[in-house]
Amino acid sequence: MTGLSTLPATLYARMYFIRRFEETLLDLFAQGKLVGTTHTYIGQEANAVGIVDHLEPERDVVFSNHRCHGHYLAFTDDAFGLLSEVMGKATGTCGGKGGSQHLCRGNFYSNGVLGSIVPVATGIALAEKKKGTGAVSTVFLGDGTLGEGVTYESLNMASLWQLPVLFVVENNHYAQSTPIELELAGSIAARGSAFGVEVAELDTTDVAEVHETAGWAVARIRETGEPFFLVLHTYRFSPHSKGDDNRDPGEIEKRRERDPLQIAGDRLGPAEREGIEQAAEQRLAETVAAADEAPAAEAA
Amino acid sequence: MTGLSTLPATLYARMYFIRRFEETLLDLFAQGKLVGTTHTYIGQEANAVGIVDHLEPERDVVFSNHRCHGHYLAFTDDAFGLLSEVMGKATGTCGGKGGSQHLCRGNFYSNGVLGSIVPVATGIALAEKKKGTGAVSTVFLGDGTLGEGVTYESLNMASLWQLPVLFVVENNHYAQSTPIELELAGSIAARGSAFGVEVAELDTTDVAEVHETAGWAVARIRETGEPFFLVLHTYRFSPHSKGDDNRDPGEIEKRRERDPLQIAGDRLGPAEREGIEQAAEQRLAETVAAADEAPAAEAA
Amino acid sequence: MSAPSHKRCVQALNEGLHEVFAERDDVYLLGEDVLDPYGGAFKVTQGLSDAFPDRVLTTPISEGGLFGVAAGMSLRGLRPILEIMFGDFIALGLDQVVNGISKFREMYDDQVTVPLVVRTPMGGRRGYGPTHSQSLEKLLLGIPNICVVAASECHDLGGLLANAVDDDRPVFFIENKLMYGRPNRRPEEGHIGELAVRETGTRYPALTFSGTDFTEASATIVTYGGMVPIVLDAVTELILERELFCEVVALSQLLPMELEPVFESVARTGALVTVEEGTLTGGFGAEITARVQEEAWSDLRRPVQRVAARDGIIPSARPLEDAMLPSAGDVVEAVVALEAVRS
Amino acid sequence: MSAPSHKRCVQALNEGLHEVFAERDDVYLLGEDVLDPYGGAFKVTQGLSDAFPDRVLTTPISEGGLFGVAAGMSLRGLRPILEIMFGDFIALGLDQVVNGISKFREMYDDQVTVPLVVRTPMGGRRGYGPTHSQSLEKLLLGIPNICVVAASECHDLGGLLANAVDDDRPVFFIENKLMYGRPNRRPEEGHIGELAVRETGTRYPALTFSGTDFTEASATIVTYGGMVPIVLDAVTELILERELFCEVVALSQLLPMELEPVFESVARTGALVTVEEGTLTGGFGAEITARVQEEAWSDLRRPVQRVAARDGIIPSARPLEDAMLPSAGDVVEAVVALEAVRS
Ligand SMILES: Cc1ncc(C[n+]2csc(CCOP(=O)(O)OP(=O)(O)O)c2C)c(N)n1
Ligand SMILES: Cc1ncc(C[n+]2csc(CCOP(=O)(O)OP(=O)(O)O)c2C)c(N)n1
Ligand SMILES: [Mg+2]
Ligand SMILES: [Mg+2]
Repeated sequence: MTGLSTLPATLYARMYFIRRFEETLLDLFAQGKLVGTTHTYIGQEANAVGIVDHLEPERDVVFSNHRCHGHYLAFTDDAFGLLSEVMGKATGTCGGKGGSQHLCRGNFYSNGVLGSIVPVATGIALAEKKKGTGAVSTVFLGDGTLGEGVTYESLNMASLWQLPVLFVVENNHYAQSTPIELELAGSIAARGSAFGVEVAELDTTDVAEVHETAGWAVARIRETGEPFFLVLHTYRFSPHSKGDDNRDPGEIEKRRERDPLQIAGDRLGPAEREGIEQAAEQRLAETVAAADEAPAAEAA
Repeated sequence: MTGLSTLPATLYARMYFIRRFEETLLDLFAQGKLVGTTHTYIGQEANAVGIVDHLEPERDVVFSNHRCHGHYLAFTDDAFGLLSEVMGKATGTCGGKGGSQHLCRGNFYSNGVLGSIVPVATGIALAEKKKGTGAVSTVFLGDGTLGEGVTYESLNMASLWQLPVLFVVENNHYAQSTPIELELAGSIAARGSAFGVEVAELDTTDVAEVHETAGWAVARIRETGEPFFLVLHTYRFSPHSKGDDNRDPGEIEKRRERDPLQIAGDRLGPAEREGIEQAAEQRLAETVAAADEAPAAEAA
Repeated sequence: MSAPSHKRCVQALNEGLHEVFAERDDVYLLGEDVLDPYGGAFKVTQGLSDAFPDRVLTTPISEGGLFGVAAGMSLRGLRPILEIMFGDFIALGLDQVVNGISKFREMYDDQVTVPLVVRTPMGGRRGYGPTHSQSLEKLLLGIPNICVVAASECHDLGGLLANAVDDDRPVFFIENKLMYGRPNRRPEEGHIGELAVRETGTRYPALTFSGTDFTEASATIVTYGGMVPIVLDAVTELILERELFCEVVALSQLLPMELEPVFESVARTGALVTVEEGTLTGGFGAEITARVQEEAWSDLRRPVQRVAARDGIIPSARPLEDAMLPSAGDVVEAVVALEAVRS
Repeated sequence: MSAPSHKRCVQALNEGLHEVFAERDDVYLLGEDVLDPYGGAFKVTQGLSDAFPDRVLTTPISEGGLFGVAAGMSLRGLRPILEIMFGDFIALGLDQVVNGISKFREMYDDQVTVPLVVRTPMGGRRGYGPTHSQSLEKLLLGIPNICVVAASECHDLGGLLANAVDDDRPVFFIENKLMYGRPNRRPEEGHIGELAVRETGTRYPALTFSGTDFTEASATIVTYGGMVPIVLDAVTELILERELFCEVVALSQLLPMELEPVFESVARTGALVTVEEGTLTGGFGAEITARVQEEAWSDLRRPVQRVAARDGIIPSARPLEDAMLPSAGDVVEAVVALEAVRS
């Protein structure tokens, strides 16, 4: 994935790989090769990729949620660790203990209880500030997770103590089966500013736009040391988990017209695009083969 | 307390009684006649009295917090029940089981864990709405309690489900020993409106002003069935609990110039005022005597 | 072991909900994603919001607040049922349970009651990983003034749920994820399969299973919920492969503890094994053991043995999860070990 | 029973904090109202923020969030101490404990550690009422992979707190409201008052008290924290008025349970009483009983007896509160009852 000459190409390559990784996971589930649960990132790739490009994996920290694969791949590029984790292999990121929702590698963490990660990410920012590392602590939350009160406790503390937290709200308009109108009152952006946190809001699936705004937000955090609330209106094309989807198919179709891959891909020349896609397919095939062969996690 | 001809007189009488009741409690503590803890309402009387005058004790519901005596007296006028509860008497509101922070009588409830009462008051509003009683559910919270996330979960639900909740924030600028600057970021009023809840904000110790705005808020709730967020900036003259006060005495003195009793009392003629005060003193003395004589709570 | 004609447990619970909604109009249900057509993450509420649109509320993701909302509704005379999507998330509501729901009646000097039901699925064996597989009902057993019910696939699931709604106390109604898809096997003519079954006439009955028609047996096994079929498998294996007979007491009321059927069985067997899916320390088995050794000291010929999950996380990978959770094999082993030390 | 020269427990804890802050610069303290001059609701942090202004944070009233913040700090290499003003409020943070703090190390396959200390006062007898008087450490005993420490006035309080900070595990450090004001009586030449005392050399030691220099005694009493002086009073009364001698084991590490001193004492006495201030069901005594009856079955001549609070709320009025909580008289009664049934 390195070696690509331009930013659009790099971003497209990352997004494309995430998309295909997630589709592959859903296939493997359908084939009965995976058990447990998974929440794919299909349709939201521009967010992870656009934001994470501004983070330094050796210094910055990411805390993600149940829908963490896209964030994980963007931040660590560790497809084999993730796939073998989800497959319950000993070579998984967490030796098969965590599974799809509970990942940890380097400065990346995720957990599956909604909301609970937000104060942890805030505490991480406090620690990094006290240690003087200059790190930014990024936490990803969905629209539904704005229902959890601990989110506001965290906004208050981050604002009060001027902590370098990037709160990213990915509003994909649904929490599991529930449309946002039935779970959220008022305004998302206003919820950030009510706590004195700087807010930016974007309604786009264009990774270039996300990249620009996120770059500005991260730069601002590094400069001021203060938190930032980045609201991204987005959409997922895949079901919530594996097969549970009661949304109007027409609505999904309409959203697919703004597929972030399409938008980013159209910016590239056909040869470059094809090269990227072929490289991704090959890497993915190798990753699946390697994970398939890896030893299953075994009790000590 | 009934039989007073004018609203200013009635409001003053209620406020004066609360003030003297609370001062008496502090005295009794100092004399060692009470154990446990207590949080007095001295300085904030205009809030309870101005608001509760618009509520109907037979229909509406109040859920209060640790600093609940003023709300209780304004809503129930049951001084004997409260005093004997705090004194651990069998005749107390809750037979001595609850004590100062855990009261229940008719449609009045209180509990001592900060924040936890807010969703309960929201559920009460939901029940009353479903039952079609037209009741308003009022909940009192302090500035410090805005730190508890469940407050925002409640605002969201009340707004989403259009529930008749009156959220009253009494910002007395301190949470125990902590000044508001160290516990609260951003804007209190904005925290209500971020959840789509109508807000009014007052910085006054004049019961007439509180009464007017509260009247408007309660009328609006009755009319629309929707929640309201009433922010009252205020001050307590007494320590947080019994003797713990690290505030600058100069600050307290300065605030005492805007003593709500003074403002409301000055509106009355001297004879009327004196009559009210004497009646209150007599009632209080009788209440103390009766509570003193009441049997102690005893284990079954 | 079960006739194919039995309805599945999820259907029994669902029918129970429909019946109780039809009977009482003060019953409400709240929870995340409970509306039709979705009908809840585990489909227990299917059809309910279509049938009773005003009394089924889908909610924001606010478990802490929802416990409070349910408390408020019940203080004002309604009978809310709160569905918590995964039992692991009751931890988010424990302040409301410990400091509100369980206290209101007694601390307000019996001026109020708090009739509410919290329904939630517990248990692992589906590879859901550490935060979606726990059996946290053990945390509730230390809270006074609440009722904890955990029925098994051999109980009248719909009836028990209706009883919980009629109860004036706060009731935690613990379901089990694997149970949902299994047949709701009820005793027929006093038997389930080969085993004779006695059922107490209590609100939340205990079932006692015997392979010897309640004559002599080597040990009593007390368990509940999702462990019941696993224990019954173990009992069958013990009969067939070791010629050891055990009685099984499947409680459905875990709190307040009413252990008469256990005492009666131990009087016959002289030995007890407790079995639970939750982690060992501070669990169901500990409290039962403390009570039984005190009340039935002279009946016990051996110390009570506990079978439970290892004290740790429940891993996601299936081999790791299996090694962590108690199995039929573990139950067999415990009974055999008890026999081995029998004097 | 105590020399007036002993420092008070609150001072011992406070000095422990000052020492540990002076020794390690990765230690932080967070909590409500912890800044000077207030120094915390129970004054344990007095002087700390003046001495270490950058490492003491007063916080908003956000217990749930604070548990998470402490977790995040410790994941990143700091050693936070979180003060929760009243132990009753740990219920607000249990999701963070159950689903985060206690799981991170194991579920992340040992890639991280979560060294943090939660300090909080538990206990009643001050008339604070139902939501400010509980002993909720029992709820923690069912959570794997955490450590629960509850020292008594006879332990080296400052030293234990320093050990907790040095511990790589999450530690709940339970204090007791009445203990704060009492002298921190340490053994001198192997004695506290008339009683001989042995102390284990473990990180969180157990103390065993004996009135017969560890020769014969009628029973062992195992307890911890704020119940220790009450049990010692009971023991004195039993000696003086009944001529009954008991050994007392005062644990300080409640979880993971390490019961060697209990087994050793029971080997001498043949009988055990557990004593705790929390409510009976699902508590400390249940787990101890389950373990002791299993491990020390042949030593036990009588069933283990449990003394605890009645299963209910802790009322505010003092006579009601006294009737609810276990007293020295209850301990005496339990020991006497044990004697009465002794064969
Ligand atoms: C505390 C908690 N409650 C409920 C769930 C179950 N759950 C998992 S994902 C989800 C919906 C989340 O919606 P949102 O935050 O919008 O994220 P999205 O799935 O849309 O990315 C729910 C209810 C959970 N994991 N944690
Ligand atoms: C959950 C919880 N945390 C802490 C406390 C202890 N406490 C009681 S009152 C108080 C301060 C409350 O401040 P505020 O909400 O502003 O109300 P005020 O006392 O100023 O009326 C604190 C910290 C509590 N009762 N509940
Ligand atoms: Mg969403
Ligand atoms: Mg205040």
